[in-house]
Amino acid sequence: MTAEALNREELPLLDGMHEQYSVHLDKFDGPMDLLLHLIKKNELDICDISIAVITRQYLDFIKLMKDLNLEVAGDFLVMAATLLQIKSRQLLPLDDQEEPETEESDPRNELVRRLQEYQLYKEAGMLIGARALLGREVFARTASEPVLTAVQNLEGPLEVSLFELVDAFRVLLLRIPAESFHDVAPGDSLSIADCINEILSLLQEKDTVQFEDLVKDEFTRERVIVTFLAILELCRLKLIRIFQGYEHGSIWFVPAVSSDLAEV
Amino acid sequence: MSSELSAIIESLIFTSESAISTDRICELLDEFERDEIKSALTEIVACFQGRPGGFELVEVAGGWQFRTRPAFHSYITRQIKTRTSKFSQSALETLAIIAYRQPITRAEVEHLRGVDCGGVLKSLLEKHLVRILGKKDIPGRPLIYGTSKEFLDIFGLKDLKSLPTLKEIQSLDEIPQFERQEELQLEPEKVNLEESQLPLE
Amino acid sequence: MSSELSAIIESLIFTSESAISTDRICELLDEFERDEIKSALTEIVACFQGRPGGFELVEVAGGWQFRTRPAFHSYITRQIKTRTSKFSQSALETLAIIAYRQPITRAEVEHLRGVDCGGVLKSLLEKHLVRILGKKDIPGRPLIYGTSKEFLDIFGLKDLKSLPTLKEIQSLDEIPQFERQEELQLEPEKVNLEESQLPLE
Repeated sequence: MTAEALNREELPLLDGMHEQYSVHLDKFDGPMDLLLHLIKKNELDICDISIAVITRQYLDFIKLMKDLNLEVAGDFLVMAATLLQIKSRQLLPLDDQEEPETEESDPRNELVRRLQEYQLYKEAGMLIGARALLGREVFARTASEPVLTAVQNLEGPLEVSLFELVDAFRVLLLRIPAESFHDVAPGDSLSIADCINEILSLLQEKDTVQFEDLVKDEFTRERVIVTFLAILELCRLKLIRIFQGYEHGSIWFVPAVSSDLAEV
Repeated sequence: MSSELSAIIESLIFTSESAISTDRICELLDEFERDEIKSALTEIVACFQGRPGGFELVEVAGGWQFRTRPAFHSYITRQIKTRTSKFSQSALETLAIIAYRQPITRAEVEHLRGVDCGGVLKSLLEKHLVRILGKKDIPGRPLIYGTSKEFLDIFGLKDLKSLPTLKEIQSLDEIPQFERQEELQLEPEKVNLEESQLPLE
Repeated sequence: MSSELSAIIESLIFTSESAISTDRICELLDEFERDEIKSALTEIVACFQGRPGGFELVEVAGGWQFRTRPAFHSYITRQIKTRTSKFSQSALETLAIIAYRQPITRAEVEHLRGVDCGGVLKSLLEKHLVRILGKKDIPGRPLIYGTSKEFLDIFGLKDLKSLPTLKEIQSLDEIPQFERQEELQLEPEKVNLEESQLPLE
């Protein structure tokens, strides 16, 4: 759908500004940025903005975003509400008891202060971004002489950030299945004895069992470790014999007492 | 380069993995006086500034490092890929706010910028430009953020005091603003708007 | 250093990861003649030989490289021996588990990480980041571990309560509202915003 055709009629106010908006739509870095743009475009003084003009154009912009089928972020709506609130306060007749509008009671003040501060940081950001950056315009030596790296030490001061610590924990938790994580208390853990009994009963039904068969229903780290320990224990007790076809291949085991495979 | 001490310091800076601080140089060369070391450093800086070579000695993030001159970056990038991509406006704004207002909470950054900053903050944390300083002693104990050593390092700043002062920025901006003021001409429009197009009516 | 070409070549050698050959330099700087480049290289070598600095330009294994002068070897090794140590991923993980799950036994840490942690634990204990809190009242009476005061110091934390919670880090991951703006909204509704959707009305 071409939004432009639709909007020409509906938004006479935006006529002529249309292309400019279409181009800059995604360039506004939030409601403050948009407000600053509107103030600049209308050649207003940031300290004495006409709320009526700004509010009107701000709302038109949001409407345009809707018309262009762009989702309007909540942040933009919050600002719209703020603008309307200021505007309504300006329009309401003052109570008799209330003092006439002074500098302090001007409802625009808070917004003006925020805008001024935002403008400062926006410009500071541009200044910082214009610097020659390490790794972009400026480079340090990248050579890593093997002699230097060979000598590793563990005595020097440590360099690590708190975020790295938390992130390490977060990544770790992602790696571990949730259920095994909640099983930290040793009392709740799967016991090796239970696992031994399970394996022994399985071996009564089948002559050979593959390691994978034992863990396939419950493939958690804990289960694998406990099963493995159980197998080692069974082997130590000479109750089973372990086979592996090739390096890193599947591990098979058979009852040590099984008659037909006893000689293998 | 006249003194041997300067040469020794040069070799230390040259082989250091990252910028090396004056304190650290003094610690490593404890047979020399701090004053001697400081004047040797000044000597090296002057020496490299005096010859228009490919690199120079600069003080960044509280330490000394040899860095190439920005002028030659187009030649260097023929050889190595640039690692740092351009920062987005939102990343720079957020960084500026954190740099000037630290320690600061996420809510304070968002109030100033008027938008959610979670994603930007996360990516700044991941790039190690911003770090978590701890928690603020107010209800909810929100995390407080500040800039890191890497921030100074990457942006080539000696310390936080080397940031352009906000007042400088303000004064740069004052002139055009003043000019704009005189060109005000919104009266007819204003009346019209208030009468006919108020959303609240 | 007289010519700009020398400075450009210097910056290339300086940022090269290993020795860079004359051929490679000629290839990268194809707007210059080979002869020009060769004489610029001679110029740089002479320049660094002329000043008794900490490093010089040498031709090794068919390429050019800045290297420290052998005379300063003993100073450079002082630095390497005391270089800051970076945390290994396993140390970081183990420390994180202990920090967030203390008091905790070695078996519990190993259960979570899925690998033996004896070596890592020992080195964390040696660095005084982790300490033994006592023995757990279960069969075998295993040692229980927790973080130390040094741990708080290194991470700049006031107390353990100042550790960021996982939820706080994860909340940064949520899609910022503003970024969603670019997504297309598919429903055909074109309601007048001013009339129906402003929170104020």
